Amino acid sequence: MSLLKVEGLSKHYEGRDGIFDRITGREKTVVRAVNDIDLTVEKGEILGLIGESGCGKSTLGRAILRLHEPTKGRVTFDGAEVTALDPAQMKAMRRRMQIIFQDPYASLNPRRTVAEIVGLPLRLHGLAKTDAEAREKVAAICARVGLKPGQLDRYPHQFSGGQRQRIGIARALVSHPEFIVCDEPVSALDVSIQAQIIALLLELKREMGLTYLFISHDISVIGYLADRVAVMYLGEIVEMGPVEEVLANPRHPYTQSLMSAVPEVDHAGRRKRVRLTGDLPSPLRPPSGCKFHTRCPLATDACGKIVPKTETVGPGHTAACLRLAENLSLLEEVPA
Amino acid sequence: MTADTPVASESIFRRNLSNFAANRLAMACALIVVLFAVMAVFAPWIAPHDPNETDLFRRLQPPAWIAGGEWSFLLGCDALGRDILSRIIYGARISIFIGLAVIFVATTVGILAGLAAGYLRGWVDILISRLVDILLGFPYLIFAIGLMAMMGPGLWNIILALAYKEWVIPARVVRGETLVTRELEYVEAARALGASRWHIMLREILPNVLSPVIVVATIRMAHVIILEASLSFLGLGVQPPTASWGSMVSDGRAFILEAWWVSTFPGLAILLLVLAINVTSQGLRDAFDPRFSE
Amino acid sequence: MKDALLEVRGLRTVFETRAGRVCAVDGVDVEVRRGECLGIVGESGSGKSVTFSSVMGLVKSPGHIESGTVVFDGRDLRGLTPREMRAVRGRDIAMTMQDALTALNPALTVGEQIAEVLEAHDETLPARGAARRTAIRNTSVEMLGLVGIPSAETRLKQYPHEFSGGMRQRIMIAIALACRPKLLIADEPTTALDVTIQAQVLELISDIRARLGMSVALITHDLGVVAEHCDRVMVMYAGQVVEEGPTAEVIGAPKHPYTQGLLASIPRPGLRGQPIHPIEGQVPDLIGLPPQCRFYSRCAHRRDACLTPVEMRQAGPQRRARCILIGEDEA
Amino acid sequence: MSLSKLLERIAQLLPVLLGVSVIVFVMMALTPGDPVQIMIGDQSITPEQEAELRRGLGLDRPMIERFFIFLGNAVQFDFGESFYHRRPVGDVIAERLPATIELSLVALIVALVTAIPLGVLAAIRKNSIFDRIATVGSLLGVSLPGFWFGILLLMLFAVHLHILPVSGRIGFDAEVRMVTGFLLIDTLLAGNLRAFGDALAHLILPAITLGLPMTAILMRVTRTSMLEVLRQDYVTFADAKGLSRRRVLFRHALKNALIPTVSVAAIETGSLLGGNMIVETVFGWPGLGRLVVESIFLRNYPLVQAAVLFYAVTYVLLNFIADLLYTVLNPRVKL
Amino acid sequence: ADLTVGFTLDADTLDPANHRKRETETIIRNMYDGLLTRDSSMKVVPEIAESITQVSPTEYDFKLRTGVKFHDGSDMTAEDVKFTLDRITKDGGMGDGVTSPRQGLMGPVASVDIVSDDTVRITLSEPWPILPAMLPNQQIVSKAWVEKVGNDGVATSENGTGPFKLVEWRKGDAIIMERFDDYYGGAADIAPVGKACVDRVIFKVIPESASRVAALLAGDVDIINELPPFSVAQVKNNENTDVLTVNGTRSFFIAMNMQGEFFDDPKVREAAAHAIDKDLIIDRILGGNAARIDGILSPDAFGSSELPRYDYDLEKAKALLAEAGYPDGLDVTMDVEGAFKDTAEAVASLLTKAGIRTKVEVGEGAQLVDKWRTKGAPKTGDMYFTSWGNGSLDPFDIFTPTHRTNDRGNSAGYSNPELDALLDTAAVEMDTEKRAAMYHDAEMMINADIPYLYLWVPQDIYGVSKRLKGWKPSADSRINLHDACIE
Ligand SMILES: Nc1ncnc2c1ncn2[C@@H]1O[C@H](COP(=O)(O)OP(=O)(O)OP(=O)(O)O)[C@@H](O)[C@H]1O
Ligand SMILES: Nc1ncnc2c1ncn2[C@@H]1O[C@H](COP(=O)(O)OP(=O)(O)OP(=O)(O)O)[C@@H](O)[C@H]1O
Ligand SMILES: [Mg+2]
Ligand SMILES: [Mg+2]
Repeated sequence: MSLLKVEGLSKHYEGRDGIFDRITGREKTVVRAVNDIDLTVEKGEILGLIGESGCGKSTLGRAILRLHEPTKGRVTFDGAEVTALDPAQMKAMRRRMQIIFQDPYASLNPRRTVAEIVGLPLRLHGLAKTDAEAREKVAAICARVGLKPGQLDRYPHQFSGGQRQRIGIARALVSHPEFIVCDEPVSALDVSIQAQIIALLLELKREMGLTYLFISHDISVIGYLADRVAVMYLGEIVEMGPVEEVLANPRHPYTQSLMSAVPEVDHAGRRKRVRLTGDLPSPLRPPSGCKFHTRCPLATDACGKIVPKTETVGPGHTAACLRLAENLSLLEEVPA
Repeated sequence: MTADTPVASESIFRRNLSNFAANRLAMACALIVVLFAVMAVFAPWIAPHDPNETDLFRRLQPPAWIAGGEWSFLLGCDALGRDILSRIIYGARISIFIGLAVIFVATTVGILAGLAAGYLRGWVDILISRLVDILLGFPYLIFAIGLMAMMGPGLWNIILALAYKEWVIPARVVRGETLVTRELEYVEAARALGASRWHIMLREILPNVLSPVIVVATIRMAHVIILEASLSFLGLGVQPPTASWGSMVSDGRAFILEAWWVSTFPGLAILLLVLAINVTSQGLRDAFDPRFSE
Repeated sequence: MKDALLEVRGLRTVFETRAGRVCAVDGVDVEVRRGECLGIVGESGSGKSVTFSSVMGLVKSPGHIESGTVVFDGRDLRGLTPREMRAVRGRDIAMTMQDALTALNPALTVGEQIAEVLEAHDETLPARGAARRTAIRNTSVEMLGLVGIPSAETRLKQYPHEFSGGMRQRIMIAIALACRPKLLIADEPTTALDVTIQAQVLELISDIRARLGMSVALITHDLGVVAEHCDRVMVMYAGQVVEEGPTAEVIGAPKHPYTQGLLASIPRPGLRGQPIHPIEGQVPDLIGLPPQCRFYSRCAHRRDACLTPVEMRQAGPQRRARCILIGEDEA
Repeated sequence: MSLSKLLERIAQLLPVLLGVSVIVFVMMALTPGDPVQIMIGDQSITPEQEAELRRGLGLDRPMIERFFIFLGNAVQFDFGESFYHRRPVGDVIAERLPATIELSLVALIVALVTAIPLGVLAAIRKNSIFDRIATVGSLLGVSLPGFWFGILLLMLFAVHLHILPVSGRIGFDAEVRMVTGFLLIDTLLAGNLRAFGDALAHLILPAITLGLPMTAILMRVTRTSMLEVLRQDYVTFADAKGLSRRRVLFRHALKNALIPTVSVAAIETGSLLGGNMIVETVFGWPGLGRLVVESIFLRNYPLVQAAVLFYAVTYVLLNFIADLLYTVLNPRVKL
Repeated sequence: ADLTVGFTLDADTLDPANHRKRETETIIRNMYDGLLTRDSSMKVVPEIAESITQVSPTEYDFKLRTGVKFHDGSDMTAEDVKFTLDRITKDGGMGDGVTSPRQGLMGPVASVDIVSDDTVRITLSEPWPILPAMLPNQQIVSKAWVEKVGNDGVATSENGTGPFKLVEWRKGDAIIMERFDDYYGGAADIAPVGKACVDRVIFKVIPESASRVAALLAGDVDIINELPPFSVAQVKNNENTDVLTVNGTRSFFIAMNMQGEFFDDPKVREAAAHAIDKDLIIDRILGGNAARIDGILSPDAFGSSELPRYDYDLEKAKALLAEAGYPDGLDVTMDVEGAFKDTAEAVASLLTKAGIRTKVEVGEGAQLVDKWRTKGAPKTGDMYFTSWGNGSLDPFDIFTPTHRTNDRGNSAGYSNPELDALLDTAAVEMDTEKRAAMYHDAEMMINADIPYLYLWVPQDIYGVSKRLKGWKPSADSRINLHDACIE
């Protein structure tokens, strides 16, 4: 059985409109940030989630943890239906599911010391009987993420971005969770620091047997550390599968263009670019049919009308595109 | 400025305080405020005379340095022959007490209301925000006068009358800050860890919205002191013979042509204290709001 | 080198802060040649932006340029009066800012923000009246067209918030290019953008560079971007240049341990399953740095000799690096 | 602005006005003191006559009934009859209003006209002598108790120097036909420059007394927000474009910096209108504020209720105007 | 020439029948004349009436002057007089079911009839000797005009028979009047007779007393009312200004709650009476501008007489307190309105010295009235520093309300059936001498009971510019500008 199972999960944000709009029956503005998503995460694996800014990655991560109450759908964790738990059960569940945030500055309360921040989960869940025990546990986990004992009584502003991210990781880990949503934990960091954090996260996973949902917009990062990858576009998953498979043989035109856009050190020469015109459409008024059709170089008239179904295109590899059968590829190397 | 080496466990609060201490003008003014406070507390030991001792033969006696004055009545006497200096010293008690009490009540209520509105949103927010709108739509003085008329005179009633509307200001500030803060990731982190609403509001959000509130509170305290004086001016001040600076100015204004000292000295006292509080609060803001520090 | 358009020597820019004196740029030499694209990479805070703000004369209090020369197209920019400097900015050297979201004035229409550069610098415009207005309009429309914004006529009347992030970045480029500058300083033009948009913008800059024959200084911390778009690259660390040379050479065979570490830190799908080797430690605080190799604390090859000031050394025909290993390597 | 947003605005006004009405009504009703007793004073009266008087004022009905009568009439803009003036309260307020509004507006304009340039100057010459003087000046401005300051001004300029009149709105040499009720405008309309000068002379001291704290506050706000704006990237970018300093400061920086100034000005204008009874008392200014305070003491309920409603409407309107101004200053804000 | 009066309050309305304020009346009476008026010694004399005859105890005939014109040029007739008085005295007399708030001032008037073209008769339902004293307060309006303009018109415009006509009313600011050239001349008993002397008269509203004094010193105004006693010296010392005073009609006194805890004991009340040094306060705080009283009546009032004094005697006061069982003194509060805070505090400090430790509580007028004028309902306070105006200078007006059991102004809660009976008979006694004697007896009674501490009657103090000639203040606080001239 999968550790985490997400079925038909949707999260819609309702716009604030005036009473007169309501009276006159004007349509409500709804942001369909996450739309009818199914996915599973096996114990011990890393599922990478990739997509452009605003496509709903963070929303999906938060909806799974019920940090934002899902509009629709079901989340099952280790057999328990998370979306149906009462507040007390939910609180207990929170110990087992954690999150690491993108912004190392905003995710730590500037008025609390490291010891307080990291010790908070212990206090909330009564995981330490005495203050001394709590402190000991905090010190242990901090040491594990690479913070020195002398730094425990400092405040977040006295740390660099990378160190702050370590504090955030320690906080997520101190209650010994099984599953962690990593919401772009390295995006804000410099390359050299980013590598440190990635290495740390991988080590911790191995040691503690963790499972990650790893959100990133950097295909290189996902390609490096994830076992499976899900590609999101406008609140929907357009392609999902084992990382090697998807990277080697991307089937959805969006995945393909995403990959071709990544500048890579190794490709010192010029590559042929898949040039996507235009920007991500507003989730307020998503396009009809296949949501990618407005930017897709392969789009036909049918794409604007028919919503593509998710199809299996290989072992554990699914994609949703009307032209899958044609086996088209946008990617081709320009001969050097 | 010399480089200050970071202390091992330096909180933001302490860092801000040390920023503040570096601002010499603000420190001087904070000192003045403290001096006024000391004066208020130790009034009985400092004041040269009983502030309520009337002596009709000293009616409107001028300050010492003017012909007819006496050094033992340094700033002269009021219409009932009471020593103005002593009354100013005792008056500090009332002005500072009213200022502190009003601000304390208003800030406490305002913080709770603002936190609830900003964090809980929904009908709580609607209710509080509407109430705030309604109270803001009321002209302050009319509201205070109306309340004073309703509740009758008395120190506590003055405090209530001023606090009834004063809480709106911290409430608005806190609500605004809370709306911003509640979206920050560390609040979300606390929620992800299973923290309750109370924990989040009081332990995570509150400390972070406190510094704007402190700044606003000091500014408003200066304002409240003037407002109390205005109430006295309109005849709704503290009860005689208690000296309040406002009532001293107000009573003395009738004599301004023939005995300027009766209202001028308490007026200067108000000016000085309010000025000192304002400068202090500005220093606090500069120190506590990193956007203004260089 | 005679075809240098911009030549900066020994630039030193400091900030007097409460905590102390921050030497953000310390003895930096920069050379941008005509028509080339120079990439500047380095970690956050390494002084990339400050270096080029100094070139533009835009360092704001509490910072100031302490020493160094800035020669642009044969003129010593540091000797110019503020008024003369203003004539250079926008006309000869243009700059795009790190964050397009905040660099466009939210209160002015895009049209006005383009028009005002033309107003300020374009001497080819008719003197006044309707003709001038039409000319400005036409140029504005042309510029928006150049950066690929359709229906420019109507777009000119809109405000920045009515555009997406990528479009704003492009508008900023259009503004910068309006007077056909000789040098474009592009400060992280794509950091805030998604990969697909980033690709669009970078290609746009490359295209225009080719078309207008201008030089570009491209600031970024993405080595991939540099690899794909720049002729030469300059690596900065803690306020100093640590390595410099043709892109392919530097990336292919980095000389400085920092550059090496940087390249080794990049996670690549190709390295799946293998551990990456991050540079340990972190960038030093710029306040009160001892006169030694700034990478000392993080360097795997550090030795006592590194505790003295280290100069840039020639590391190849076109290459230089700031490391004592350079000479030894060769030897 | 769309019609629906406008309607929404008006809809938002209603709960505020209703709330204000309820509060003022309850407050007045709970306030001890009987209007009839106050009115009779020391004069002799028989119980029958007293009852008749009470009936005449409508005070014989129970409170709840009175409140609904008041509400019912108020929606038709009928606020009842002032106990003392024996005329519709609306008329009485309308007569006093121009004086209050004229004084407030002049104070506001003086405040804006002095505060904004000073604030800008202080910001661009940060830490200069000028900045310091302006800062100290503005702190003094907010720290002076208005009533005391007014009396001092009066003593100095009217009594000792004798260069400005002591009280009132205008002298009696000129006959001015009231058209708008604003003397500055009416005298100009009549082409009577001497009367205009006279009206202006009467305005100076009250306007300064009233406007000083506001000037001080607005100056500080402008300075602060200007400093904030000058730090923004778009100002640096404007500099990078090689624009003239004037253009950078006024077109790019000031337009954005004025946003907080506008909102503070709106709030402060509300308090100008509501708080000027003290200035009106000191300078014998025939405005509404003084009338309202007197009316509270005399338990002249209809006048107090109507005046408070008026203040609330003005406050909401001012905020509305400020919102409109926002949209001009900041296109991101949509109504 | 213009004459400007710096005046404390604006008129509420210009309708002579529709107001209750003395200040309003003061302004109105420069534009409207009444049947009767008072001369500067407060004697009631005919004004529009030519003569007055008391036909019976309840009937008075007024013969009207001829040739009296309203400002609109029409002649004043008996019809107008009847209309005016009906409008005031009849229930719903003002039309639309509205009764004049001045109805109470006209006592038991039953009807007003036109006897002949120039004679009007007022009939009372019971004898009321003070009718002539009350009539100067009612001004004659034109029936035709009132019916034409309606109550709203009467409130904001005027058509009187007085020496001045309205030019402009700047609400809250000033009332400007100009001379009425067809004026009939005013009361024949008050010289000079004829048109007014000045061209224009302006009542300029300056509520703040320091500002009012400043305006006078600055030469902006020629007369100011309510000159504060402490400013007297300054105005006198100024070379261009002077001070005029006139005996007032308002008696100040302190009510002691005779139903309360302390003051139910006559000894305590007597102690209080001995504790107050009235002369000192009159001298020091009121600048000597007040007349000491030992009973409720002003020395100028009808029926006032010499009374035994309770001299200032601290020792005696203390002794009396001790006798009453308070050897260590007692603690009481004294309510007072803000305007009299000063004097109340001075009095309180004297009481305190004698052992009656008095705390002054300043209250708002409206609330104090509620608290102290309870018409017999139980009271809560100890002392009430208050006053009662006696514009008619007739004892009935002040004695009855303040001393009759459970009457409106009986704040002391005093009850003496003997006195009640005496006051009731005095009220309707038509023989002047007998009436005076009755009031003397009444004064002697209360002098023994000491329900109140009678203090003083302050003078009305006016500041005037020396340019002003021919004007004298009047005790009923009317500012009659008919006679005033400006040099
Ligand atoms: N609280 C909210 N209320 C309304 N809309 C929201 C809210 N949070 C997110 N959205 C909208 O939902 C959509 C998805 O947002 P989300 O933050 O999940 O994107 P993302 O993929 O995480 O983007 P990024 O890479 O920038 O973090 C966006 O259009 C966003 O504007
Ligand atoms: N206004 C300032 N006050 C004080 N220090 C400053 C200021 N601006 C820059 N610095 C310092 O100068 C150094 C270099 O900054 P700079 O902005 O050039 O870095 P960067 O390389 O552009 O980094 P990034 O990639 O984050 O843009 C930083 O360490 C910073 O602390
Ligand atoms: Mg996100
Ligand atoms: Mg930068």
